[in-house]
Amino acid sequence: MSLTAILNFWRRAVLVMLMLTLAPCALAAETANIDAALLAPLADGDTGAKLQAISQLGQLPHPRAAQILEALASENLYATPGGRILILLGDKRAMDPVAGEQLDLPADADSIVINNRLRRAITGALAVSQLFSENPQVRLAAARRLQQSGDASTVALIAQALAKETNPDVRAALEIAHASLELKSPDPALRKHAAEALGNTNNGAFRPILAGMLARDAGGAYTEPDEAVRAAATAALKRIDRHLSTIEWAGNLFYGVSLGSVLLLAALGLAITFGLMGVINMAHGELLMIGAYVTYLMQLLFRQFAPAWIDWYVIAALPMAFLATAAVGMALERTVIQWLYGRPLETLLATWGISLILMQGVRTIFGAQNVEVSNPSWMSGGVTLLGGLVLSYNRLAIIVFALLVVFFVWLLLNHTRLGLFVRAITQNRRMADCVGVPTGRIDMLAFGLGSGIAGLGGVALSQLGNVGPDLGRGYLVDSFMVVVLGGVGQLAGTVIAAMGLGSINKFLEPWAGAVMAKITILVLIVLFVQKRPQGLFAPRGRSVE
Amino acid sequence: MLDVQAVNQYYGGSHTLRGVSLALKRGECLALLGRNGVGKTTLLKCLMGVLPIASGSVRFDGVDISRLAPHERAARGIAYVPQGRDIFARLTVEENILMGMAAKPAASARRIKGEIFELFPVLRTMLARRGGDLSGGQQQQLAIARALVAEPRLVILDEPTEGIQPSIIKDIAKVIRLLRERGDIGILLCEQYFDFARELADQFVVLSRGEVVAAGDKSQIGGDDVRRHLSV
Amino acid sequence: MSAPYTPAAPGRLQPGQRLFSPKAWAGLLAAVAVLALLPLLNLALPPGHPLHVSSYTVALLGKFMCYAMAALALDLVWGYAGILSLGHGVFFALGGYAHGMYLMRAIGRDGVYQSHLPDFMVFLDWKEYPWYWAFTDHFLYAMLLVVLVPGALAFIFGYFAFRSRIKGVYFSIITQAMTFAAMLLFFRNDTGFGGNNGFTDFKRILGFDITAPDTRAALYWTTLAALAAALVAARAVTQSKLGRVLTALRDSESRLRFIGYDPLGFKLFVWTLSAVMCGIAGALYVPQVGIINPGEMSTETSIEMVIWVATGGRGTLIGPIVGAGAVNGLKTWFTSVLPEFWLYALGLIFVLTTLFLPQGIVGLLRQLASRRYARKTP
Amino acid sequence: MKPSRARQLQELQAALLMADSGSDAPYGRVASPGVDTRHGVILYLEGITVSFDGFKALNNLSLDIGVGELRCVIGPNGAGKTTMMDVITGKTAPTSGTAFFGQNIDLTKLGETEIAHAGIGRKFQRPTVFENHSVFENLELAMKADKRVKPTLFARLTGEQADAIDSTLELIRLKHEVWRPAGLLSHGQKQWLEIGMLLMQEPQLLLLDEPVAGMTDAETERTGELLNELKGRHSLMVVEHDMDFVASIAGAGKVTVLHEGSVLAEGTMAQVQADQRVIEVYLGR
Amino acid sequence: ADTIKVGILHSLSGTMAISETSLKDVALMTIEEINAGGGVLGKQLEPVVVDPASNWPLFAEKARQLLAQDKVSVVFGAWTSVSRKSVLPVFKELNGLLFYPVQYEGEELEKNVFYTGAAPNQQAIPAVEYLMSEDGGGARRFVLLGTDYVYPRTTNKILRAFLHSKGVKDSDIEEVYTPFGHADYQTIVANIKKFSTGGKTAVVSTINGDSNVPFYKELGNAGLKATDVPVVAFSVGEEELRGVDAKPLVGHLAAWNYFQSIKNPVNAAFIDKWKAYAKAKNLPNAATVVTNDPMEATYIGIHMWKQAVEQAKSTDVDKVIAAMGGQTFTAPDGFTIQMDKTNHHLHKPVYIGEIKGDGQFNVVWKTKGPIRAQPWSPYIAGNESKQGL
Ligand SMILES: Nc1ncnc2c1ncn2[C@@H]1O[C@H](COP(=O)(O)OP(=O)(O)OP(=O)(O)O)[C@@H](O)[C@H]1O
Ligand SMILES: Nc1ncnc2c1ncn2[C@@H]1O[C@H](COP(=O)(O)OP(=O)(O)OP(=O)(O)O)[C@@H](O)[C@H]1O
Ligand SMILES: [Mg+2]
Ligand SMILES: [Mg+2]
Repeated sequence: MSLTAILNFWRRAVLVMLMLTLAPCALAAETANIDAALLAPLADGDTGAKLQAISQLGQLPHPRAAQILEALASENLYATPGGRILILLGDKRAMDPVAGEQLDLPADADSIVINNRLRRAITGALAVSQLFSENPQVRLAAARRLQQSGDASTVALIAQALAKETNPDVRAALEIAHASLELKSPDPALRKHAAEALGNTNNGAFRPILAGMLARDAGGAYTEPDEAVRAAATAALKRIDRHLSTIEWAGNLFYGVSLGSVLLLAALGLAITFGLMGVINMAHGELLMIGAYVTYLMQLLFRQFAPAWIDWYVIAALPMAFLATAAVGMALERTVIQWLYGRPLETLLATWGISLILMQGVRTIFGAQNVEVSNPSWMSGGVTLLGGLVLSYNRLAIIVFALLVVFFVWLLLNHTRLGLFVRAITQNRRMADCVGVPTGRIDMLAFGLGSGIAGLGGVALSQLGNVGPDLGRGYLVDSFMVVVLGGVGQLAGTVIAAMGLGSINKFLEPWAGAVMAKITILVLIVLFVQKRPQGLFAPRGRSVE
Repeated sequence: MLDVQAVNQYYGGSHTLRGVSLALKRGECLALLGRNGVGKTTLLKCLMGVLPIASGSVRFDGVDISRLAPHERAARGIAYVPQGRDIFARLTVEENILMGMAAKPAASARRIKGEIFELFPVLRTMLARRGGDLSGGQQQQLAIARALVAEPRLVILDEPTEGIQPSIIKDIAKVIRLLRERGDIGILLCEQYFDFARELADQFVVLSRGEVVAAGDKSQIGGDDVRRHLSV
Repeated sequence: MSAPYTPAAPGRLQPGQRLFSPKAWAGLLAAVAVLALLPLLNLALPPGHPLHVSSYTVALLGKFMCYAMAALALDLVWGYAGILSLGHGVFFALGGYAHGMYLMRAIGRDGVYQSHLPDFMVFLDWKEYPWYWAFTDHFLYAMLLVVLVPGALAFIFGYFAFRSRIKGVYFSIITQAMTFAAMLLFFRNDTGFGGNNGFTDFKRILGFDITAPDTRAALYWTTLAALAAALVAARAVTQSKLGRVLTALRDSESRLRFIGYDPLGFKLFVWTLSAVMCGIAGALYVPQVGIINPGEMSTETSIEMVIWVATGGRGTLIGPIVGAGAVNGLKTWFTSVLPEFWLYALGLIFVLTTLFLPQGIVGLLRQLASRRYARKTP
Repeated sequence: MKPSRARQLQELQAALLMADSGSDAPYGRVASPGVDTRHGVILYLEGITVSFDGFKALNNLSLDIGVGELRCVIGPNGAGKTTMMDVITGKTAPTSGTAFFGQNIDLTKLGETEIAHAGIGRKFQRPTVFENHSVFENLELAMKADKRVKPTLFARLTGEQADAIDSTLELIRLKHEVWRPAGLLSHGQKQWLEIGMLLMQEPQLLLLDEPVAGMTDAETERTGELLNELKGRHSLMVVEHDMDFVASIAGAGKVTVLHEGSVLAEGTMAQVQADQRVIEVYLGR
Repeated sequence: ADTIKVGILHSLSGTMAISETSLKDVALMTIEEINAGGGVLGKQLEPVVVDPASNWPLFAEKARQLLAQDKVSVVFGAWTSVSRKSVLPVFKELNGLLFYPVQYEGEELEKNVFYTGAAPNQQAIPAVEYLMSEDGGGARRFVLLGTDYVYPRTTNKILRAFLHSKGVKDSDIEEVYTPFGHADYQTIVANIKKFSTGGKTAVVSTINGDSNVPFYKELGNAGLKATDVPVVAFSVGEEELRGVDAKPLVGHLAAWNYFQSIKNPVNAAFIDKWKAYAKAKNLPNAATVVTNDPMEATYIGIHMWKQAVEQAKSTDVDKVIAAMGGQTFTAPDGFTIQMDKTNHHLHKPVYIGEIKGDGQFNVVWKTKGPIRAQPWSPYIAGNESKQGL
């Protein structure tokens, strides 16, 4: 049983319960019965007929009407060859909405196919009925949807709803919805008011309507005849535009920071294995990849054994990915890399070989194709700020996570002796040995740590993009750039470089385009290194020689 | 406490140490003398375990340590001041000194004991400076400090006075004397500064072309035999 | 990044002494002779003949020799001057593109759209050649570009990088940035080099049918001659006092300044020389493989070049040639016999080479030779 | 033993002299724009301050060295002696102050390479040689020649140059190690090799930072002799902590004592050794 | 020889392995099927698999090896246009035969190649027509979003010309390109959102390979639903969706000539065969294998070649080419499709599907029957005169 099915089941169950509790007050509505003939076009009508049926269902004040629409939207409405319409309740159980009885889903019943047009119609239809829902949240969402619809036929309904509405948020939303319809009113004062109201929303969605008022027709006459209304529309447009540019700016900043966190997570492990230990670790990308595949495996495990906890598989994947990649890293260190210290360029060759092997290994085990890793529900979607800027939860989670990992690394490196020992070893392996550092063990631990961090990065990356054998290659160059730009061996430098690269990229992209932005960034890196030949935080003085 | 028997060492084809034997007792200072390039540093490296020996044995407190890694020897209480200082250039002075205590458990290696700064006051003022930025002499002082904070039972010093100002050389001599007087530490001192060595040594060994050509106690150190092996 | 790297054999040669030992000369000439013979065996003998060499083999070897030349060029900067370039692909590709421009124009009106413009330009509605395509219909001018374009890019890039004293990994990484940026640039259709398809479907070179066996043979011989010349030139440079300055540069650049050498000039010289050599290799490569596209500028390609050098033996000149041949030969072989598992084999070989042949294949051979020598003269 | 050493020294002197006079011959094009030493001074340091993040390694240091003078500089560890040499050779840019080579060459405006061309050579405190190059190659690289790219590419070792290398090898006693990589030499041998490299450079001003550190007494003595020979024809600045050695080369010449980045005392060895402040901060009681 | 050698030239490593590996497997399956049915001309087929490793010059080398060394009678392979372009000269020079199974940008016709994938008019144009239709949402503004290389550039050029012909103004078309392997679509999605406030908007995506997943994830999380701004993609099929959580994508579209969800007996058999093969060969993730358009095209190609060989009674390239024209085959896409006599492309039906939560497609629109390919798009000036070979 898949995740969707479970969720749907619960949604369904809650809905049914709701219906039952509402049943007494909806008694009056019971009279208007759901008619099989009304539903028939859903099964075999053409699009027009289906649209009509949906619209009728939307106006039907029957609780099951909404249920039918919802089922249709989520592809849970079935039809038998005989034209009987059934709502799938989950687990092969179905309900006949006409009779209201439950039965087993007949084997020959088929899900009713809908397309985007129908889907849109369903949302619209549901919105109208939802305007009168008990739940203010539902009402609010419905009102918001109606703001954009511009369907004049709803104006009476909105007015009706507005009259009853007590919740201030919903009222405000309804007023805007009303205003957007008022724009079509013949009364200039109403139109002016509407334009002002729309301007106050700061919502870019109203821009075209307002701009439309200022447009001229072929004869040179304004669409909006009234001077004062036009002035109001102009002011409203300005206001919206100002707001939009604020949003854009804030958006770029957020996108920059979020891209920066991704780069940071991709690079942090390398900051240890390469920055601190001096291993030109070409297999770094593959360690990221392993982290991502561990996430995938955890998801499979959860689906199999703990479907109720599926939303938390990512959390569980963190320690597992850390341990798994750390183990791989330590194994590599002991078998290959430990013989190559002091010959950094040879590490390039060997780790390149390792990366080929790891990549092909994953292809053999999991196939060359990507595997599916889905965002847990708490990481899907986003929060809307400033009325238009969507900060998606997975990005937010990754920013927070990146900061946590940086903190963790910082703690380990600066508040345990490990960091000191690692730095001492890379600077003078022999002397570190002489003062009593068990170099072999420290190397192994440090490489394991770097690899483990890469694994954590892999978990994060799995939430944003592909999980496939090539995952690592895409991040390899970027990771090296970040580490080098920050100054090899400088944690703070790595953080700043990642954030800097991310932000510059995102501020460049809107006007240069993604391709030129990327090229520009690379050129900037080349130029920057001219100014700071040892990276951002380069130690200076005698000690560097 | 230290007993070296017939140690041979080769660099590729060249036979650098030829059957070197020496013994050092607790509370004594042994001076290792010899011209440039005779193998003094090589011998000390073999004792520390930085270089493997081809044959022979090195025993410390009666245990054969000739196959142990340097850090295992450090853990047994051997500290080393190498020729050329080998400061961790990009660690701060403080971190360099902390590294000296690497062989100790972490809990007892958090703080640096103040005594060391009495001997080398400059280091206290430069704790935050990077080791590599120090002047040559300061680095040498740091190297000695790093060895002493380990509270070793055997100190191996390879030309500790190189590049150090005269007044501090006197101080270092004082410290070595002090350590020797404590009686529980062995000191192996390789030194070109003859007067310094003579002043501190209880025993001496002269190397020439990788062989022990003369050995004896304090009283014999000024003898012609020794001088002959030290002049060009 | 100054790896404690010791040349496989200490330079026993007195400075200013001959280029190769007589034995080495003999070996070199023999190798060239054998390689030169192969196309003849292909042209002269019928396919059934036991000594017949298939045209596939000849084409393959021709390609490998181009790779070998690129590896040789890389060894000059990496093995001797210690400058690790992770961006040599860009020089290779630029040389290839420069020659490719000529080859595209040599197609004439035989393209799909029968225009005087290359197909991709017709397709983009371009009516004229952009300015940078001017004169590329002249072979000699194109050859000049083959040398000048990679050379100029290397010179400018090198000048700024070396002047700022960018070293070690920092240099490596910005060369990577350079090639990556170039790749993205060449991927764009608007850049005027055919986007990611690059140039292909060449018809003729200097009026000869490019697919004719004897044209192929001629290209092969040209490549062989170029490779041999490059080897001798590289050897001459590394055996000169300048070669010793380069290795000194690799080990301790600042010390070199204090005795009066300005590293900038030396680095720039060898860097540019290497880029030009690489560009020539690229130019020879294009007519033989029949395509040049931005893939050659990908970071992977450049890293692979480094791997050829390392596998063959860094700082030995002959090593990179051997390495390029060996790695690519194995790749060719593995991709046919072990199509699904060849990456394991190749990866394993890289790992084992580093672990057990730190001086590469040539280092191993030298070691074996000196051991034999030692046994003979106890 | 003695006579042969004397002969070597003579040979070396001869080589150096030849180079001095024959400025037209093979190296014509490198010839530095002539150091103007009309006032008899080869090096002026005037108010030099070097500070590292606020710490003043040199503090308003003024010092000058005459043509042909052998100047000993002593001072406590960290006094700024090496930093001073760094400033002279262009490794460190002074925060303020001027440094002139002769009357006319402003050292603060030149890079390391140009300064070396102008005629200043340096031996570092820690021996720094090209570890992967043989002893011979180290000397060859250091040898005075046109050190630009093209001449270097086509350089051929002339008989004279080979001889000069040979006699230097003799002098630094590394004849039997000619083809060993310098990295494999012992510490003392590296010291000698670096001195040899310095001599091959034939500079007008030689800066020697602790030349005898790690040498045996006998070798120290030999070095002293060598420096004494060079005195007069070349100008030298020697930094050492070995007082006996300093006394032996300073003779009646001036010794400068640095302390905390500026000159603490200056005078003959005897005067300086008697100075209470010097005893306090440097010599110890 | 008692076998007929058949070359399979698909990348099994490198960036393209993700798409091409399954084509190799389908090809092997088809060959096995043919062999089980008695082979061709009474001989068994012997597949020669090589790995060109997503490296274009290596494609040329391997093609030469297959033709010159291994002497294969036909090669099935290549995915990207550049790999096809790279091997073309080799096929022409050695007079080999290549079957190319992937939709591409057209503007090409070679005697030695049979194109079993779609030309732009068999995929892109119907898709945009659909988006403009009432059912498709009546889009009036278009974002043409692609990876910066030839296929997207060409397709978008054709689409732009097509949109012009439908009266769409340039100000209502936005062309956006991203580099290969681009993984950060935040800005682009934000821009699409902004652009869509200007009127009914649809996105035509020619994003290549690995970039699709980050794009769709971003789209989903930014709250752009298919009902607001539908995205139609030409490179996203069942195989690609296997690697994605398809739920946020529901309602977005793809245009192909085949979907696994098409219901007919031929397709059912094809799917079963593939599933059984995957299980028998223990392919990775055998339990979840799917079929897709290029796989079907590969399958058709091999069968048609077999028919042509049998008709020509020879594997001789020229004879087979001559026999190929007019071959018909009852394909899993539900029609008996035909190889065009003159342009070496298949007549194919076009389907538009909406993504479902399970990674399959709902067919929401289809052509009445197979349509003829126009490799030379009439929307590109100068192509009018070009038709067949
Ligand atoms: N790594 C090495 N490989 C080969 N030979 C070496 C190596 N290190 C030192 N040698 C040689 O071994 C001999 C002994 O060197 P060692 O450093 O032990 O001398 P030393 O007595 O310490 O001299 P010094 O007084 O100059 O420090 C020298 O001839 C030196 O050239
Ligand atoms: N880059 C730097 N950053 C901070 N301090 C520095 C730096 N370089 C030098 N110093 C400090 O400057 C002072 C002068 O150092 P210098 O090396 O010149 O001393 P010195 O006189 O040569 O000493 P010694 O006799 O020990 O060689 C020292 O205290 C040193 O720590
Ligand atoms: Mg020594
Ligand atoms: Mg000093």
